Amino acid sequence: QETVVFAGFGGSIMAAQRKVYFDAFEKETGIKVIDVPDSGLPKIKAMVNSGNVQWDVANTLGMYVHQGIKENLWEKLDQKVVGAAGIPKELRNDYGIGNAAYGQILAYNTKLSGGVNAPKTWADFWNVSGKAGPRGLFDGPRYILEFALMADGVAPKDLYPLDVDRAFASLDKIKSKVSIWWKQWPQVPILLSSGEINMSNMSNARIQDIVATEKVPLEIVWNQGLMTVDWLVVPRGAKNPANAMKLIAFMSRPDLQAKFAQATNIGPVNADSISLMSAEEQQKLPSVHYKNGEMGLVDDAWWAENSDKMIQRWDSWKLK
Amino acid sequence: MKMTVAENGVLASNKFKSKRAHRSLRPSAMWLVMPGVVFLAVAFVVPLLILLSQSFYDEGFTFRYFAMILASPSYLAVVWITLRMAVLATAATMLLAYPVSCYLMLAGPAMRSFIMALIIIPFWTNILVRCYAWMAILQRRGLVNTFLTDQIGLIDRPIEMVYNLPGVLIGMTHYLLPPAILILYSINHNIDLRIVGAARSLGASPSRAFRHVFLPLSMPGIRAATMLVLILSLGFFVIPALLGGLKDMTLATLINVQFTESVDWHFGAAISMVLLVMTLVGIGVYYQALSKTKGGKQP
Amino acid sequence: MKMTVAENGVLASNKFKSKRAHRSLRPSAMWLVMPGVVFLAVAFVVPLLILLSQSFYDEGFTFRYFAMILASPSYLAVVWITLRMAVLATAATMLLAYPVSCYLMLAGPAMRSFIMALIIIPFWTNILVRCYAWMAILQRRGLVNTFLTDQIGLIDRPIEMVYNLPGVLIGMTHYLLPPAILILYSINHNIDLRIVGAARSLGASPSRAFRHVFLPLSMPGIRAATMLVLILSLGFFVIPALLGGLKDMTLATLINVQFTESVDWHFGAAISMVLLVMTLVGIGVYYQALSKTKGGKQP
Amino acid sequence: MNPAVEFNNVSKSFGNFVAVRDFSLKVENGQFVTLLGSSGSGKSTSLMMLAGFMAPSGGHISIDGRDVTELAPHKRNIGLVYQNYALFPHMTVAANVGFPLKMRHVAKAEIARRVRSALEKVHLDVFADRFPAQLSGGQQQRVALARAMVFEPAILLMDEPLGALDKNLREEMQVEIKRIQRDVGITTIYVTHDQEEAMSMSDNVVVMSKGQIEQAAPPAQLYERPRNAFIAQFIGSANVIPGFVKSNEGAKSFVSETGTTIPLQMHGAVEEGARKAAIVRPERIRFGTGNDSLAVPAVVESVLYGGTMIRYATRAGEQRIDVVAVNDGGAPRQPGETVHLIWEPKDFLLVDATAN
Amino acid sequence: MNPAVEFNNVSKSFGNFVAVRDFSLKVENGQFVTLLGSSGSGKSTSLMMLAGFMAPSGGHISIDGRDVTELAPHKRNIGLVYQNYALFPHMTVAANVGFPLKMRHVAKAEIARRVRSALEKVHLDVFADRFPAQLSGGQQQRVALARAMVFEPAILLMDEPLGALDKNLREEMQVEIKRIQRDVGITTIYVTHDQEEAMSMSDNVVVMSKGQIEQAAPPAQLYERPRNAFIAQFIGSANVIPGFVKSNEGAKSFVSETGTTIPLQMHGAVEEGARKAAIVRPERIRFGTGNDSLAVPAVVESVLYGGTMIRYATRAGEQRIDVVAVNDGGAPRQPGETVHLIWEPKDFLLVDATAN
Ligand SMILES: Nc1ncnc2c1ncn2[C@@H]1O[C@H](COP(=O)(O)OP(=O)(O)OP(=O)(O)O)[C@@H](O)[C@H]1O
Ligand SMILES: Nc1ncnc2c1ncn2[C@@H]1O[C@H](COP(=O)(O)OP(=O)(O)OP(=O)(O)O)[C@@H](O)[C@H]1O
Ligand SMILES: [Mg+2]
Ligand SMILES: [Mg+2]
Repeated sequence: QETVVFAGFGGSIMAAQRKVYFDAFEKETGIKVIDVPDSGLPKIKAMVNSGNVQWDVANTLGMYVHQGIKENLWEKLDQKVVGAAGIPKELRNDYGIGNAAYGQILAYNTKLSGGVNAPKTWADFWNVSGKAGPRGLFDGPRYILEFALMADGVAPKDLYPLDVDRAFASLDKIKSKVSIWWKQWPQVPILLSSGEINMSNMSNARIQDIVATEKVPLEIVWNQGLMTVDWLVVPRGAKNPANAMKLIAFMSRPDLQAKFAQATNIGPVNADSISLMSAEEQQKLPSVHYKNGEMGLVDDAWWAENSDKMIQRWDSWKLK
Repeated sequence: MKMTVAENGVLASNKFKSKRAHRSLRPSAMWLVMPGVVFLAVAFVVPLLILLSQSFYDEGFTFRYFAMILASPSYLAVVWITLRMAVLATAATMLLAYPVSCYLMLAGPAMRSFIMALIIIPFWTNILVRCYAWMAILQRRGLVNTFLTDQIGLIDRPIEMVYNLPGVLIGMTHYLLPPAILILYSINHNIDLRIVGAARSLGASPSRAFRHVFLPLSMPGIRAATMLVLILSLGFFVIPALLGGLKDMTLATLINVQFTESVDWHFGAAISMVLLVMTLVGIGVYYQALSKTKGGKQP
Repeated sequence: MKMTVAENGVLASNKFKSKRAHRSLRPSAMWLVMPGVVFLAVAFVVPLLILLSQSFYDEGFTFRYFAMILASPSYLAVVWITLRMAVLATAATMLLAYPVSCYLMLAGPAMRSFIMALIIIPFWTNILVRCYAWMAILQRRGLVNTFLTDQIGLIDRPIEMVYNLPGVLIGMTHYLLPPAILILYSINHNIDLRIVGAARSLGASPSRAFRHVFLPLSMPGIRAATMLVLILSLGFFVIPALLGGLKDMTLATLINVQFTESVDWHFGAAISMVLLVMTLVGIGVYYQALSKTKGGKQP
Repeated sequence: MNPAVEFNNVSKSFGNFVAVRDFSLKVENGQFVTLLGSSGSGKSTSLMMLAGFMAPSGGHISIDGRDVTELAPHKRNIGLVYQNYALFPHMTVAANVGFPLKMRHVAKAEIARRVRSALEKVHLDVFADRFPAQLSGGQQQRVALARAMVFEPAILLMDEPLGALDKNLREEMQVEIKRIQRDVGITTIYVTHDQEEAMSMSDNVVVMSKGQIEQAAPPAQLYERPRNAFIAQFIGSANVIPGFVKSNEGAKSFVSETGTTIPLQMHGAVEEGARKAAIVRPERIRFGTGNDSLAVPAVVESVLYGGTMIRYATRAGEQRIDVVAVNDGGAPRQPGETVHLIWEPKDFLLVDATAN
Repeated sequence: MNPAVEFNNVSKSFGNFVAVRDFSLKVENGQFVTLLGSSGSGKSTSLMMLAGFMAPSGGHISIDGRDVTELAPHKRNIGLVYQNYALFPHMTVAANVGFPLKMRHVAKAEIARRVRSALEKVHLDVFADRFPAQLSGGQQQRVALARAMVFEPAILLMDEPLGALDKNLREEMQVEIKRIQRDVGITTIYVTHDQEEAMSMSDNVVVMSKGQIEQAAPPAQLYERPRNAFIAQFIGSANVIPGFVKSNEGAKSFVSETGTTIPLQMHGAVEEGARKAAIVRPERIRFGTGNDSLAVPAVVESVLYGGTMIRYATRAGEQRIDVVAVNDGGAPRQPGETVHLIWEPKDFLLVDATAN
């Protein structure tokens, strides 16, 4: 039987992908989708170098797409098969195509920081004496540098190339006041809802998910958020490239991306999807808030170029 | 009748011995061990109970999560894969570690330090780093295959040694060898070699002296090491993920994904419970088997 | 003169003993240990060399990566943090594990099995799962603080027990206790309690019999366990990452980030090298200290 | 005054197996008591219970009138030489011997002095810095001995402390042990399988068999008036002739099971017909001539040359009779030779035929 | 025929310490040779080298004329009773004893039979299913004995195999060992510290001291013609009187260091002035009367009661002289009593004063 191997991030996201995309794909094409969790650039790199590539389609950070191009890790997409006219130019290239949009946003607990105390901007987050309550931030440079710059008054559209010195200077102001520098994303919704912290950066879907299932009083500030996009690529030397193209094309369909967004609150990349959803649903998606101009878009190319340096600088800054 | 008395004597006196040791040290030791025991109670039992209770408590008592696991054949398959992988890795590790630990006993002090260093150094090396090294060595165009095809021409087509079960086993065994050797050596080098010598002088060839005397005397070390290795090998997730093929998914990987992507406490706890029960059963079977072979050997 | 002879006799005969054991078993054991030794050479040395060579080979010989580490004071700080954390965790683990292992020796078989189970069960539990459990217990509004403030009213403000060094140490100790106890117990329970009894009858109180006889006799176990624990604790990255604060960064975390984020083999290998050299130095110092106290104690 | 040590109906079982049964014994202050008995008769077990390393299954043990059945070993002030030495393998000889002194907070210089003197007494001063594993069996035993005596305990228990030593060293150590024991007045309980040692050192000898006391008495009494044939054979050697007493016209005589009739002289009240055993010590038998009226004719079966003594096995009818003669340097009797055995009537003892 | 065992200038050092020096010894097929010597004299070390567990530092060892210095232990077909038993702690008594048979591929039923019979001989048949740790010291020793003898090896080495046994059991075991040894013709090297045992069992006795052989000879010769004062004192007991030979008008006499002059009779060539030691065995001394011309007057200092014998320590001038008399049941001499010591001239030996 024909197969195609899809490497994703596992967990609930992949469960949703299975429901929305893979089952339908199997039904429609008869090609079986084997989904494996734990997609990571190092393993892809090792596989490509070894010539024994296990995966046909990989779900990966936008930043890695650029890095992979430099290291010649990807197959060229067969644009004829992939098509997907609704996907904007800036979110596709010869080797990969954007698939899902996440909102990197500020989230807070309304019970603890509601009403007048509710933060509206990163400046509010930085203003510890004004908007009191323990804060959490991700322990790493990605997104945090951007937030720091916005807190310091930089507009979302003017972020790139990042003024790194200014960002760290801004971070210095809050360094000792953040009570938890967290490392694991799933930690945070729990920390927020249990009141360990009042506010933190987070991704929208996780917050919306826990609000829906646990009915906790958490709120998202879309303003000054960042949109990031996960891409789909085909590792070079994949065993089923043709099927891979078919799957990518399938996963880029506006109707399915809309369905996926409804299930997960992870935004569609295909612009045609938005209109397929209700206004209420649209309000939950980063794609919409990005379009409204509330949010900025993460510059994956910049990060691909500077990630290593930023990590090192972050490490040094931490220990200072 | 005589036999019965003697037999009872044996059984009873085994019991007696532990009671004896007990009593003669008890008053002395009590104050020494109290902090440890209190710590145990607080630090081990409480988190454990909290954690495991999550598997059947979610706003009320529920078997939902277990039902989820049992209902999905894929989870059961994962249980089976995990168990098989752990047992194979443990067996491979013990088979390799045991001779090395024996060799350590016989080697001179300089040689011993050298080997110890060789064994332990990789152990300090980060597991990720090691996995990538293994990939470089084992992959289709890796060192081993290149050597076998190009240099010796022993084989035509490269052997698949990674991204499959053998790959995982190589990685796991490599990881597990140092602790196994360390434990085996620590315990084995207490064995009184004069007793092995006695066996030799009574006509046992080296291999029979080994089999009938040294091996049984080293059972405590084997048991401790097997136990530790088995436990460790049930918990791997990095190695199967990196060196394994598509099907080499373990419970630990599952838990890992569950917790890094979405904190589903309850489901994660339920999987933990399954892993735990599985391990308990495994250890039970192991001891059962062990006591049987032992019982069978005694005249 | 007499003394000199006796002393030389001692030194020489220590040497002699190992040589003796050597010779009487060597012909027997050689064939048994060969596979292990060959395996060692191939499986340990080769990957190690490949890996470590990456640290100074990148399309030509280079010290670039080491220079990078040494140039940045922050990496040197990480070395120090890692070392301190490992030593503290090892000390805490050994201090808790030792009494428990003694207690296991004295306990009856049923009690022993029960405690063993208690100790080992958390060990099977995934490390992520355990970290989350610890967070739930230790955090500001966690179980312990709630208990202390609301239930007993012992303290006004919650104690900071997590997202800092104590948190990391609690998590690491919890992780390290089972293997430490297992090794200590396996080795200690070979100690001939009659010798401890002899000390008692010669007038030693329980604590002095312990200090002067049991403790020295259990040194091999302590040494093996400390070694293993130290090695394990140098390699942690999940626990410091989840339970530590901003500054609790370890070399392993660094390597981990390096490998997952930027796939920089060479730099990762160089950091591995540093970790390795550090551990070697640490172990050297430990043995130095050990041999000194020993030498000092003997009359 | 209370006895220094008292066993009161003490017994010890290992499961169904009874190692010591109804053991009752009083040892006065300063006394030297030896437990003598065949292998496995419960000697070590009794000592271990007194030292506090085994709990009796029944009965009570007291020291100086104080019940110590539940007392911790280190509170009993007992010096103990284990049958298996139980030296500290990680300490030098000097540290081993100094250990009990250190535990008693004796000053360092004093410890060094006393250790040196103790090691000199057991001829091990040059080995002070060795470890036990580097000593021969007998040397290890001497270290154990020095360690138990160096602190002059109130009670000294020794389980075959000289078992691995040669005769000369052994005698020297016996003298040393006795000297310290007397000088310091240490109450001593001693286990040995060497009956000569027991006889020459002890105030009292306790003969044990199968976990029970057969007879407890001063050495001479044990030898001269054994309670039964077992004791007679165990202490020294004895020709034991089972049989019964017959009265013939007022004159009593002893009829052995093999049919030999031996006239009895000067013997007090012996019931007629009582099953008894007659005892004659081999060394109380001399070679007489056929003219002696009481002489028993016998044939030499074998001759065992033993240095100081010569041991003859002879046969009188069905009855085997051993004779020990001093090796006076003359030509010994030859196997096959017919001899005439004579003894004094007082040396012909009638005792119980069966043990406890 | 080649000797069954030959030591050729064998020596063994532990560092600077020489435990065995220039040890040369031939043991003929079927012979029973005993190593006798004080504690630490190198007996166990010599056995261990023969068994193959220690490599000699120098010299060669051969078995049946074949150099075995480098041969593996299990190829030597040697039965060995270790001084410390070395039983297998994880096997029952029966399995321990059956082990050498199993190693020789004896059939199961045959093993069971032979084990049972071996255990009966050492009186341990009821303990067949126990583990070594559950036995008394003497019982363990007997298991070791049974284990070494059950397979009837070509050579049997025993390191104090009866050291922990009481006299009766010991004698029984001696007989048993001798019987098997004779019947099967096993070449036996035996270590004991019991000189009587050595004397009664051995064809040859090798007396060792400080790692060297002092004298190797048959028992009687060793006793009657010791080479030096050390041997005389070691084998049996001896009054040793150091002094020198003086010639006075043709009549030679011995002058002790304490000044006592003892006329010499019937003694062959003794150089005048030679430093010698005079030897008289205590048991060769009788109590005479003042009328005896050769009687030496002495005062009884102490009396040691020893069952079969009574040992007197007397003093003649400065010289201490011990006397052993058979305990004939009469009243012993009392301390302070003056006695007259007489001996046969032939019992007054002149030997070397110093050992090797
Ligand atoms: N490992 C060793 N290191 C140093 N010296 C040793 C060692 N083993 C034995 N010796 C010494 O060698 C000498 C001979 O020892 P050996 O055991 O042969 O004596 P032995 O004659 O058997 O004495 P014993 O009758 O006491 O058993 C002793 O002085 C002993 O201290
Ligand atoms: N742990 C045990 N389990 C069962 N029986 C035991 C145990 N220890 C000792 N015995 C038995 O108890 C009896 C008495 O043993 P004990 O050691 O007191 O003998 P002993 O008189 O010292 O003998 P020996 O002279 O041989 O040392 C022996 O028959 C022995 O087998
Ligand atoms: Mg005993
Ligand atoms: Mg010896």
